[in-house]
Amino acid sequence: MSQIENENKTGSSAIPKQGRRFDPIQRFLLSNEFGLIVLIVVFAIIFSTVSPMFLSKFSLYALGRTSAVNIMIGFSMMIVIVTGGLNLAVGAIGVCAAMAGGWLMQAVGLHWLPALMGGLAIGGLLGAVNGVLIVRSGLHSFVITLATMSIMFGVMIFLTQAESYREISPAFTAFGRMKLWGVIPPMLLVTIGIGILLWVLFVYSSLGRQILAAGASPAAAELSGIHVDRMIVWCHGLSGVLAGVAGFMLVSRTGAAIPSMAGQLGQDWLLPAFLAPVLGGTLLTGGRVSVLGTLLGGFLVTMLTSGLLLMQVGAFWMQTYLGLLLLLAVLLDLARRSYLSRNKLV
Amino acid sequence: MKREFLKQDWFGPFIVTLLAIVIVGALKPSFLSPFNIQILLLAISVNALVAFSQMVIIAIGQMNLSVGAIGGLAAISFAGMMEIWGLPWPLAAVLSLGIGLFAGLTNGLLCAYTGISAFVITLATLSVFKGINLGITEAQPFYDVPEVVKWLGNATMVGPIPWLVVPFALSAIALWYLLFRLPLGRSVLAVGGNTHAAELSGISVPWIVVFAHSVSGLLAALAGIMLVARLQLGQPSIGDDWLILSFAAPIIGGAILTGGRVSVGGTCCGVAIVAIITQVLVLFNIDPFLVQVVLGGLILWAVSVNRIREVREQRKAAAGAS
Amino acid sequence: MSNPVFEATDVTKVFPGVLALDKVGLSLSPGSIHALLGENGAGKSTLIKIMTGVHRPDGGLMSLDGKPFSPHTPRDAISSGVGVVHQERNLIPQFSIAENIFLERLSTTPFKKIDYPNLYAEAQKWLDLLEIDARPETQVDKLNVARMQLVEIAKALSLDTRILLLDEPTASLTQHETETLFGILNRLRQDGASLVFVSHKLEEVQEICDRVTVLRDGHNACESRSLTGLDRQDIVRLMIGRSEQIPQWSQRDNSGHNVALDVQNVATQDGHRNISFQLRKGEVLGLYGLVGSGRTELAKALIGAGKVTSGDILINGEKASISSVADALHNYSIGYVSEDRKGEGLILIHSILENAGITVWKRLMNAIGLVTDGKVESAVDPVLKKLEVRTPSLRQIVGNLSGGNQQKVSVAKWLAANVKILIVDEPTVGVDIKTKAYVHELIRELSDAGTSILLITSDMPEMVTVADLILVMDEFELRGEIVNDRNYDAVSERIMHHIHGSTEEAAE
Amino acid sequence: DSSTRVALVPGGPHPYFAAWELAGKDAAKDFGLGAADYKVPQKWELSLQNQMLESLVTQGYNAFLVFPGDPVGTVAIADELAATGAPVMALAGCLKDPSQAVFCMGTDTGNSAYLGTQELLKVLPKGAKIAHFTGFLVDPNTQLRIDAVEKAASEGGAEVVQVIADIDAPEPAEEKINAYLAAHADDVDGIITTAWVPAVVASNALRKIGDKRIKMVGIDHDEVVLGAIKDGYVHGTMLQNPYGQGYLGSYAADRLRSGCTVKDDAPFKSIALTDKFIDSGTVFAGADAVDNYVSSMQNITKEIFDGFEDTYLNCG
Ligand SMILES: Nc1ncnc2c1ncn2[C@@H]1O[C@H](COP(=O)(O)OP(=O)(O)OP(=O)(O)O)[C@@H](O)[C@H]1O
Ligand SMILES: Nc1ncnc2c1ncn2[C@@H]1O[C@H](COP(=O)(O)OP(=O)(O)OP(=O)(O)O)[C@@H](O)[C@H]1O
Ligand SMILES: O[C@@H]1[C@@H](O)[C@@H](O)CO[C@H]1O
Ligand SMILES: [Mg+2]
Ligand SMILES: [Mg+2]
Repeated sequence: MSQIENENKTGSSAIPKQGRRFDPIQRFLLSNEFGLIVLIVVFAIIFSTVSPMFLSKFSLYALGRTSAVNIMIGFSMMIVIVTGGLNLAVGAIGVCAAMAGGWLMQAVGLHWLPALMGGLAIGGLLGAVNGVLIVRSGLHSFVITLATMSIMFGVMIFLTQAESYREISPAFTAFGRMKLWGVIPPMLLVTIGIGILLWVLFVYSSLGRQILAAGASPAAAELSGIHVDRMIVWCHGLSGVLAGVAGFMLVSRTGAAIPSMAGQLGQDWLLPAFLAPVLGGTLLTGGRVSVLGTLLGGFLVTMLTSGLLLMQVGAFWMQTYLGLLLLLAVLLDLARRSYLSRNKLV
Repeated sequence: MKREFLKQDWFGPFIVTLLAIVIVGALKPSFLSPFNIQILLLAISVNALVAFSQMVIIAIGQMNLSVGAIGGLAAISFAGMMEIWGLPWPLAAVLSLGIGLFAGLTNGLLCAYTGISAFVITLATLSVFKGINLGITEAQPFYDVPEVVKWLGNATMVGPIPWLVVPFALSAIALWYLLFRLPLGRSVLAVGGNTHAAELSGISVPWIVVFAHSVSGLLAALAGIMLVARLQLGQPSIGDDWLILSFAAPIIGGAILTGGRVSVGGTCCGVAIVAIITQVLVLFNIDPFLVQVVLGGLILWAVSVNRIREVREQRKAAAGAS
Repeated sequence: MSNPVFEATDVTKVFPGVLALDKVGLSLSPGSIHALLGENGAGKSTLIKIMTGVHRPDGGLMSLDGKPFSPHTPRDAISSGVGVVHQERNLIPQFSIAENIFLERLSTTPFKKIDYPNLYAEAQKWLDLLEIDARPETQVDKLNVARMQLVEIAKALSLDTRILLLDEPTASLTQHETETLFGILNRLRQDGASLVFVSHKLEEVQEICDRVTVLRDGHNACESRSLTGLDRQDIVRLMIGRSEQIPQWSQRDNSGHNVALDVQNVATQDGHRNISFQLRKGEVLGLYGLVGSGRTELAKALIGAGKVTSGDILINGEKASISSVADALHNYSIGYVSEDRKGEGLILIHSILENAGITVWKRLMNAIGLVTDGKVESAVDPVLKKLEVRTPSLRQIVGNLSGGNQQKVSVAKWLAANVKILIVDEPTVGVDIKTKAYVHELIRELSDAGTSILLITSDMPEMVTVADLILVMDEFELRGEIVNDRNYDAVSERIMHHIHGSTEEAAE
Repeated sequence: DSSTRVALVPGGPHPYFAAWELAGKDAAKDFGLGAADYKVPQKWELSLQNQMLESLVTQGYNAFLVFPGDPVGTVAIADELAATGAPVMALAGCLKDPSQAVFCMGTDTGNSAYLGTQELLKVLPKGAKIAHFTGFLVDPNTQLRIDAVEKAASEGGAEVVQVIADIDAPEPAEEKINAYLAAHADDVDGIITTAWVPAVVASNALRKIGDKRIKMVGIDHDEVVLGAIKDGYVHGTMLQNPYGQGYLGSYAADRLRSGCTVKDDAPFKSIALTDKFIDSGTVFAGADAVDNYVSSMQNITKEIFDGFEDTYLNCG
């Protein structure tokens, strides 16, 4: 559809002259995030009707754990998409951070906490290196992170000779298998906690606002006194740290730091990485972000996959159904939005 | 006139390609042996179509994540129709191209008339197309590829130039002519350059989006079919690795991800650079554990050589102005 | 009077939270230039967008030649013979001037090869007619604002439509280019075309228009009246409901004040040479020049967005080396209001609050770097109120505001920044007369309070109203300095003398 | 018995595992199982396999035959599966000890590569130069294979002149193998491939060159490889026994569910990854054996099956 008509949708609302007034709650009900919540509820009802096991404790626990990681990967990408760039190296950095942590625990013998910190620092450092290369070279983040994905992953494989680190502190691995009240994986709480921090960053902090401005319009931001380059480096650094967090979640879950945990070159992470923020309403062109949206988007996709697995739809055809379901989901949301805008509700 | 030449988008990547050929050729003379040139051209021919398929979508400022899935589907359809239905290969090829076109058309219609970002749409259709592929093949290849097709995939025309260069060269020329000489192609780039302005000027944006996606689907299918000829079997995993290359080559070739600017020549050079790098890794017997590091390093080298040239051009222009 | 070519009755348009048009009527007769006036946000552009198929009306009827007219897309409008120059620029940045002018008509069929030599030749005709000093094959993103505007106009004119809508076509043009344009418009009128002309410059309206429709708050304050017999004050009253107050500003002598910004012999990468001037505390220093004379580039070089290649910049007597705008703002307290609100001034996808607050976040944040919307709001609200930004809420997306209201936000964010030195570049482009007066007042208040202001404007009356001292720039060099005694004719003549004097010298 | 529901889960879609489907069906029929279903993760991704295994638990499967997406990375999920009381076996590839898997049944990949290389050296002159094409480096089997080939070569007085890895996908394999042969065909006497796709691609490449001077030993039973062996372009292939794995695994799972336990002194083999290894059989098939490779694998399967309960299980 044309951008022209899209204009109508982006308008936020308040005090029309004819006297309709939207309070914050109503605004939320009209938002993208609410749309996702509706979709999640609708699909949850469908899945649990078709397969009651969907709501079993184990199934919910497993869903929570998988989505915790997918959402975290989504956050890691989101923070770079905000700048109008992208980070193909999320997976590579996540694995490097986790492997560094594994090495610190196993080979150096550190306690898990400093090892974790060390690993995250490596993640942040690698991310920042990407940022600096992008800013200095003036090349698009796509090419830079494409190259560094290969380099970082390659160095890691060379140094480790593709061997895993298994001597992970039991305290740390226990975390990945812990259940709170029988259903809640603590990892999900970590993800939500980090989500809240990110939300505060973008909504309440000067830094977050500057990042958004730099992402939406670098020229305008620069002329308004924002160090656009610095923001880009920051975001890539933070993206690296978050990728590291996702990596450590997998370490804690699998009880080992393994080079293949994100696939060849870390590419397995790319899909959840993009899907969660984009479904959540983060603009690929930068400058607009929804932390809650990313969280819900990541959850929705994980849920669709796990629902389909449970429904045992035709073995090899499953991907087809997943794709159709995804289309159905976005079309449903589109219908919701166009209904609202036809009736001038938005 | 000479200055104009230097300013072309493809010029930088072209220099990098030349440099790479000269350096590698000097260090390893076997690099320039006819057989190796043939291998290189084969790789370039197929990969260039993959890159073109994405380039057309980059031109309108969108992304097509489903290029590989479309290519894979066309590939197994091609091989499958010959093996199961016993269709003659030209008919199977045309039908498979039709499948690619249809897949692209579907992408285009969904993007144009729902307003949902192409990223999400093509991600979903990627899953649909790949699922159909796996559903049909159950991950088993089709083996009965007629000898003619196998021959086409490997035979050479003159000297070391393989037949597969023909569809590649024709597509390249057609695309160049379309994008830079025909009003339709200019409209494609206009939509990428500024969708809103294009619409206000009376260009039918939805139709252009549908058109670009259809072309993209067609090119991806062509690449898939060519791969069947080259690999001599219908592998269901054809296309799985295309995504990154499909973006990397046009971007190395000077395309801008936000749309409106692509270069056919540059994209070809981008493909050539990637192919040469791949060969270098083999020719110089790089430790397998270091291959990825060297690969990344070479990509950085290639893009920064180009970038340094650009910066120098800009400086010169600025100096000339004062 | 002949039958109307176009008629609109009871046209209504609702945006989320905004009733933009409320039963608006308009009728156009052949061979006339129709002024469409109103304050910022009155609904002028909305009406034009409805007439050209960009927006669909929520109510009302339109007719063309007596037949119902309801364009669904811009394409429909063009093919029905309605051409338009929109208020916002709409060019394909990567394309040449010629391609932009003939964008959708590059060839008769999509598969017929484009004849570039012919295309360039055709485009050259329009460039000549509008006196655009550029080659048809030049890529438009290399042009400055004024030239882009002229290309837009060329594009609309070249459609050769019977109805031509011009939404603030002269906003970023200087007098000279405006006169050229008026010559062409007059000819079109004689040929029987119907033109709609939107402008906030009432002198222009009085010079060229014969009929007028005024919108106020989305409804007709008057509909298709003849302009004869209406004087400036009548029009102003129709627009804002009261008459215009023209402030008489006393002359100030700042020569005793400290020098806040001392530019000594500066040269820049863009080609400025020997630029020297002093800006004193509390002074408004005007910088006048024709389009393309290099004022914007100088301003950008001063605030660290361009490169100074030699010479010194002293701030409060101390040598400054400014490396970025952030540096200028935070370390030297210098701000810059950009002339290009869409590209550099505003973040269109962000809200008013976000845009206006961008310069104050750092100042307002607490120890751990947090800033609340409340705090930002209380910092920017007074300025936004003063400028009467017309919006349903501060959370409105700036891109949804009317052009003039966008401009207000772009100025407001710097007025809120509390800087000691402020460079304002074309601050009132597209701003209505009432708000223009407020902007001038604010500039005056700021300078009275000790802020030093460098005012770049191509609007001669504005220059004469506001500046204390005027520098004249031409071809990247300063040609002279004029003390503004607020005598419009005398001052403008001296300015023009400096400029033309210099070109004559160069010609010798 | 009919309460046993076995899930056979490969690492992702791959032709190697296709035989598991049939094997599961046959086993379900032969032993009266409730189900022995072949469940394929849609992509070759560790996390997807994990998600699928979790889902299978929810769906009520109670015995798992899993090709570990990663020998270490799959240990945790295998432990979790075992914790539900289900017997878990690693199939076709092993988990790295320690793990809760009752045993691993599959090909000793290192040994297979070693034997394959020896077969190759038999038809090469002394001091031959060989190239090794193998799979993804992130797969630790790859390292084992590289080492085994190296070991066999040096014992046999040959030299491994090049290792090309990360090519278990058609396009990169095609590009790299052909590029290698284009430049170095004259410098090499033999090729050993230790992953499915490289074997296929290298077979085709040798057919293309056509001089039969370069000898090659491949892996697995892809038609292309078998055809090339018949036509003399390839010396032979190292067969594995996926059908047998699926069949025997389903059987063992059922026995374990009906009260049998693994003998403490079961004669497991030790390989690099685990000490509880059952070799599902590796045979070299040359031109003389390709036609009846199915029956030779069936023989091995039958042989293992006949002695299985006595050898490995305590069924009280
Ligand atoms: N796409 C939109 N979404 C929401 N509100 C809009 C949109 N476009 C215009 N408006 C609102 O409609 C009203 C009329 O705007 P319009 O652009 O027609 O004003 P205008 O008369 O052209 O003003 P100006 O002189 O500043 O250009 C304004 O209040 C504006 O904020
Ligand atoms: N003949 C020309 N062709 C192309 N570009 C030109 C030409 N003359 C000047 N320019 C460009 O125009 C710019 C001059 O700046 P600009 O026009 O913004 O100056 P200004 O004095 O601020 O004018 P304005 O009145 O438009 O604000 C420079 O970037 C210069 O490269
Ligand atoms: O040959 C290997 C098998 O051993 C198994 O690992 C699956 O992949 C194939 O390539
Ligand atoms: Mg307007
Ligand atoms: Mg200017």
